[in-house]
Amino acid sequence: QTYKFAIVPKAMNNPFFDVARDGCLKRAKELGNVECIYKGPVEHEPATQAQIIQDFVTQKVDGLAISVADVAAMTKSIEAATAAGIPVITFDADAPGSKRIAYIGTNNKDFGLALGKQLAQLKPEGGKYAIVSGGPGAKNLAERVDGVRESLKGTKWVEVQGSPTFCNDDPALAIQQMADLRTATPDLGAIVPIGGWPMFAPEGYKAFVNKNKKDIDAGKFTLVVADTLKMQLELLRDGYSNALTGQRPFEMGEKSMDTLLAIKKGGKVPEVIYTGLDLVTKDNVAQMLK
Amino acid sequence: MAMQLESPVSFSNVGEIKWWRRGIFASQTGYVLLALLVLMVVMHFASPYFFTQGNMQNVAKNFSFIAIATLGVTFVIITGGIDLSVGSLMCFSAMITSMVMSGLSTPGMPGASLFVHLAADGKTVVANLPGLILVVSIVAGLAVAFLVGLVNGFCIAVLGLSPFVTTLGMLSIVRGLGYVVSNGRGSFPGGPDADYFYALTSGDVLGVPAPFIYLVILALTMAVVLHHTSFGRHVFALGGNEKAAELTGIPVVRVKIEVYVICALAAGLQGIIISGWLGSAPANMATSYELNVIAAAVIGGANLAGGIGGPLGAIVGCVLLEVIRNGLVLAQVNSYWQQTLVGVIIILAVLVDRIRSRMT
Amino acid sequence: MAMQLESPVSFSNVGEIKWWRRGIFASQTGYVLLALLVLMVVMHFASPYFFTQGNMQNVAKNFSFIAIATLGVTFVIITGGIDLSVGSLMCFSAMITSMVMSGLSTPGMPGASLFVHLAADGKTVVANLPGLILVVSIVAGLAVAFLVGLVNGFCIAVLGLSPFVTTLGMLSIVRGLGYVVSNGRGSFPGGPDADYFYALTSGDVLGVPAPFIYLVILALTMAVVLHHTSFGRHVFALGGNEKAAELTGIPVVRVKIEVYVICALAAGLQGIIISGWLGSAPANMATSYELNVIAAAVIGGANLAGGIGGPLGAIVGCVLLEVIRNGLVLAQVNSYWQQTLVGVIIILAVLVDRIRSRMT
Amino acid sequence: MTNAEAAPVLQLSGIGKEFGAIRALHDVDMQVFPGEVVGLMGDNGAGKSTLVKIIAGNFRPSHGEIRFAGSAVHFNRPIDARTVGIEVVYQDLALADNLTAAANVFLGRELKRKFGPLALLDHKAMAARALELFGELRSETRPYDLVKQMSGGQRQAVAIARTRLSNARLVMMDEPTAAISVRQVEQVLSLIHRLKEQGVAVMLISHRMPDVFAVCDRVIVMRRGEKRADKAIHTTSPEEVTALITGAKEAA
Amino acid sequence: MTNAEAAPVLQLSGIGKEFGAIRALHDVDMQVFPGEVVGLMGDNGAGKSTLVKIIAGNFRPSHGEIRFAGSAVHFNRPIDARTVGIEVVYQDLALADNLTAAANVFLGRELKRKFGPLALLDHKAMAARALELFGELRSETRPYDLVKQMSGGQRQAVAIARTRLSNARLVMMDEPTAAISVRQVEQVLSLIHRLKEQGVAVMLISHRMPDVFAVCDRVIVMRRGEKRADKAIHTTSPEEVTALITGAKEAA
Ligand SMILES: Nc1ncnc2c1ncn2[C@@H]1O[C@H](COP(=O)(O)OP(=O)(O)OP(=O)(O)O)[C@@H](O)[C@H]1O
Ligand SMILES: Nc1ncnc2c1ncn2[C@@H]1O[C@H](COP(=O)(O)OP(=O)(O)OP(=O)(O)O)[C@@H](O)[C@H]1O
Ligand SMILES: [Mg+2]
Ligand SMILES: [Mg+2]
Repeated sequence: QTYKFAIVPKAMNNPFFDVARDGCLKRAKELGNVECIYKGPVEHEPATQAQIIQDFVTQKVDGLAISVADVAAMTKSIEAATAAGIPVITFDADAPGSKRIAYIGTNNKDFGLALGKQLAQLKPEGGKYAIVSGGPGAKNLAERVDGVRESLKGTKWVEVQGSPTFCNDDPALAIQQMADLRTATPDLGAIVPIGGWPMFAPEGYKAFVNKNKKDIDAGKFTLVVADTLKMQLELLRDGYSNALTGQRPFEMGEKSMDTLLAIKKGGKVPEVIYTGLDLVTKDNVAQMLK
Repeated sequence: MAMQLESPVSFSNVGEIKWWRRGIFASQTGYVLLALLVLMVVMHFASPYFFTQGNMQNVAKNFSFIAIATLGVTFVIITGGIDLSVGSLMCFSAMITSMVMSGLSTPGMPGASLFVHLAADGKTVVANLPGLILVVSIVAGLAVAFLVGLVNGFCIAVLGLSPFVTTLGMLSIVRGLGYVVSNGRGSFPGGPDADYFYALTSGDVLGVPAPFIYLVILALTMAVVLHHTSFGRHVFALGGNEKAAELTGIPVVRVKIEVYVICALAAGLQGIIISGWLGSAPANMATSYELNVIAAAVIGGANLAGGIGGPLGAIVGCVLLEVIRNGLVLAQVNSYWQQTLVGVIIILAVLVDRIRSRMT
Repeated sequence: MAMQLESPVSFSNVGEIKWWRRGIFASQTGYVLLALLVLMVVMHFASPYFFTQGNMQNVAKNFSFIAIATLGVTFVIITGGIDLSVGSLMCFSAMITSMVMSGLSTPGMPGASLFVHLAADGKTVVANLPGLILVVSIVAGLAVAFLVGLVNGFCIAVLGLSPFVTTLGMLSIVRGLGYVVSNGRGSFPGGPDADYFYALTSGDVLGVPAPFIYLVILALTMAVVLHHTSFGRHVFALGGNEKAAELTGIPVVRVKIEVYVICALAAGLQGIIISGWLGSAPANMATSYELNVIAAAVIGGANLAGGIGGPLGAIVGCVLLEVIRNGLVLAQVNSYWQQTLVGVIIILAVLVDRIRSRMT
Repeated sequence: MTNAEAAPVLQLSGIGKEFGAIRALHDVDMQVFPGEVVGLMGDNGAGKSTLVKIIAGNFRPSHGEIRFAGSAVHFNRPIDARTVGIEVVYQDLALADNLTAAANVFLGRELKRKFGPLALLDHKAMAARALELFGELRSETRPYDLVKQMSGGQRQAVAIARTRLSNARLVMMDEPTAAISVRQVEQVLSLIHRLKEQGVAVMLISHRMPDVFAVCDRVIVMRRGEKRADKAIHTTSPEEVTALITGAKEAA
Repeated sequence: MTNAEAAPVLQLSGIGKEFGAIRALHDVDMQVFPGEVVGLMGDNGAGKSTLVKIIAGNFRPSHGEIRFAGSAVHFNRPIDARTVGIEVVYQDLALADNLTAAANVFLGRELKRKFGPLALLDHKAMAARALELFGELRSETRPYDLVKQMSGGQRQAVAIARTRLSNARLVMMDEPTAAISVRQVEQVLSLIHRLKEQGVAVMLISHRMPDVFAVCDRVIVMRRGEKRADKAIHTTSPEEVTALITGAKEAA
């Protein structure tokens, strides 16, 4: 018997989910009897996602893995899908109170804490820092912001006014905002983008870093960035950032297929599967790039 | 009178217009409707699930979700204006409604004591008068929509600003306010009346989704207003020739303000209904819906230059967009190609109308 | 001639128009420029860093990033049209350019042998003729833009579809194609010519960012074309009265196709420049930039009803939007309030012009 | 009929209007009495339409005062002028092209039928009345046709028909006969006669000398924004008026 | 001058045009010879403008054939008609309101100066020539003013001035004198005379009987889309034409 599993990202225009999709496709091929359908809203917008879930229910797919765009909205959709006999798991972003069977992904609070900890370890002497976030509506990003703030609370780091800025997942805007933040506070000690956006535009990012190279080399300006896509690792290797903390989207894609298949086969699955975090600095970047 | 009636005023060179060349059969709306029917047949062959009852219910519900706002925007488009703030406003009104609903249902919040009390167990919240909170919160949501519409209308009609710039500014303002009031988090309907709220927004009557019923009622009302009241006539006149409307003594300023208010109220109501269905009013809800809403109106035959449009066209446009979206998912078209196909089908649908006007 | 010249044709009741009531001083562009200057002074007091050299360079670069596309869209707006596909097209052209660049630089890819060979070490890729790959890939990027513009123009001018629907469809089509060709991943410029590419797009000449220089050249060219060639005159005539333009023998179809092609080429070029600066052409690049671009043109004084607009206005509009964005970050305004303020300032800026026309 | 004993219905004093550097009107004084037909003539660009638009509340005058029925008035919008009883046929006709002829005639004054609390348009009554009005003008204009598709003269008939709806005290017609055919011209002139008999003041702007001399009691000639002559019709001649219009004769 | 010996420059046979249920033209035959001035008269909505628009390539006829200078022609767009030498003054003037008077006169036929490979507009020359043309018409119209701000007669002068730019073989004027003042009317009539002397065929549509009788060699009367009469001017009278227009006399 073959199974059709749908994997629904929050937004298709985010490269993060491309990696998850690749993981899912690869695993589906390996398993042989599984088809992976990748489809979600183009932009991050909850109502559209809910409608897509509805269509998958109509189509009677065999299982759904959802990156939840809005908890309350998805809770209802998940309920509807479950009622139609379709098992649902979540990945990347969870809907804790819902009828989803399992969650595969990162603990976003921990993610934020890890970012903060990296910064505190790199520069215990502290200073002013700013956060760049993606969109004000995203719950997982809000958790990361909270995590960063929490882990830096006891340290000498203080957040500047006007932080976080929101780049709407637009790489160009993220870099422009970083430049503006630096201009607004010339003694800014660190910027923590809690997503990989600025580095998705490597040349623009390099141009920004090069302008501040002196301060970075002198240890006066630190960049700790979230996510560990390949281009980001290369930038870290070349000295364009101090540290990266990454999730494992590829693994999320793979595990989604495994978990759904296990559920279909009647197996028992753990409710929460954390895919873990990669903490990358100069020391281990070469190894990660392999 | 001096002159003798040599030849009576008559219309000997004017025939009867054939019924198939009149009204809807001679309009873009009619031909897009035709394209829609063709598309539905195609979708039926592309996916066996398309014409199932469940899917038809979904389609009916989904298009009703943008159709009410489209009715509102159609008013604005007929006057020759545009309203880009509908998407943001849908979110903001929904947010205010759920915030008020939760707020009034939380003992201890200001004013809440008027509406709720704690049950004997000291935990369950009980409404003093069931349904009152619901009414108050919906009124609150519509009230902010009303205000936004008033500001839009004031800037455009009284200050004479361009509708595009004004409503684009408002798009930004309202979305920003949504973040401010909810602190970026969005909000959830809650409290003892939430169940009524869900029943009213995502329930159905004999299998017909509630939003669809509202839509039908509003569309019929709109048809009457547009074609059988002087307000409607003035709306058309404004779109046809604003100068002339002013000269013939139509209260141009008032009519303009009214259409923007109507549009805002429709968007607000739409947002409230969506949030009931979603069970939440997230801060990024309805992002960039304004383009869909305007596109639906225009595809259905409303003319951005003003003077043409109507409720049937608005609905046909919305159904078309929804059938394309739903159909492509059901047909399991590769998601990356889907977006391309959406564009192609939109263009083809309006092309049908052009072919008609070429032929005559 | 039979009649005697009783009184010569003269204009005794017409005085000289004062210089401050003529040209730019009597236009929306002029007054928005004034608002811009006021805003800049306000920003100066809000943040001491606003008027630093570094920040001014940033502002100059950032606004040049949308200004070239705005120049293109201004052409379309002057004819009374609209082009919503610019954002998607920016992305798609950039993507094609980088894909071609990387493709031709990868030994083994079809055609690559014509352009590159491997150095003695068997690893380093060396261009046969430095710069050739760059030229070919930029031409490829502009060629797709050209095609898209042609299709837009064809649908609008020849088939007579509404510009809004056509370009909205095209927005979707082109964005979808971007996902298809890159499999959702976007693409990166690469190969031996990438450095030239970066130099041309994110370099500067004596501290002036390269995109700014291109912008100035293009804006001056546009000014000449609009006001001193018959093509420009026809563009204005089309926007003023399309019927009359047709009747007086202006090749309306050709002019319309041309403006959509110009607009598409400008958007394509803009996208290529942005991708050079970013070092990447992500699949979500320039999402919803179309609204910013059109807003910039309209804020600068172009009229969506057609017949009015120009390069100076386009640039002023872009600068205004960028100064608002940059200034609010510098002033460390709470991010939730920022979006609200952006909207408010946009509306206030165009309001200045209305106050002028009220006063006279 | 040009009676000094009655109070003038309209009285302008020192009216001036500048458009930027163009002085469209300068220091115009005039009076119009009830039941009087005044012809306003002048070269193209003399300022006739501008004067009409000022009286109709379309522009505000830069200088001067307007008195209507004895009291000073300040019209901010055309509706203000309409309310006190001024009806205008504009030179550019002011029609909404996307509406039918009947709808245009009744624009802003729709006939309605009550359905309980609702007042809905009475399409039939409006069409019937419009057809009647077009018939009075001998114009073959169909009430249900869109104005967009009409010939120049049919459009003008629609604009003229409008003035017949209310009991105006002053009717101003800006070249009402420019586009219409011979037999309608006669109807318009006889319409003016009827208005006059009802005691309505009429201001007729026309370039057609015979029309003016056929119906007017008095003729006013404008030139480059100034009033050059104001004469009872029987004290002047077409030749003199022509000379005044072209500037061959400076003033009279 | 109405010479059967010369070949007609324009020959229509069986021209018909329907707009939906409206039969605007039905089976119209006519000929116009070089150097001949033909008056086209008829009630409002008789189909005169529609006929002009068909000849000018603006509409395609539903039936019938057009021959120009001997050969059958099918104009798809107005530019086609202009290319073979047909100039038209449209009833609605066809002006771009956002351009200046000079720009409107030269629309589609701009004067240019070469700067190496570039051909830039010669604003000065166009303004000078436009002023000259307006002067010829005795119209006080300023070349650099926007058409939007002009009076009705000034607009008409702009539209008429256009026809003077090329060496046309047929000039059709659809009510060219409707909005203009006495002295310009004389100029337009004398312009028609000059065109006639140069051997240009002229078709004049007008509701002004005296004008038609002053310049036309022949008059054609239309009624409800049909041609009712086609007579040399000296064989008819204003009274007869009026009767034909109003339908009092069925045909002649
Ligand atoms: N809105 C305006 N802006 C600037 N100038 C204007 C405006 N309206 C009219 N004018 C100018 O004012 C002058 C008088 O114009 P007006 O329309 O009153 O003339 P008129 O006497 O009605 O002429 P006609 O007989 O041709 O209709 C003209 O020179 C015209 O160009
Ligand atoms: N585009 C159109 N669509 C439908 N009907 C039209 C259209 N144009 C003209 N008509 C109709 O055709 C008929 C003839 O109109 P036309 O403009 O030719 O008349 P005309 O003889 O020029 O009249 P006038 O003297 O008033 O200018 C009229 O009944 C008019 O309503
Ligand atoms: Mg006038
Ligand atoms: Mg006509």
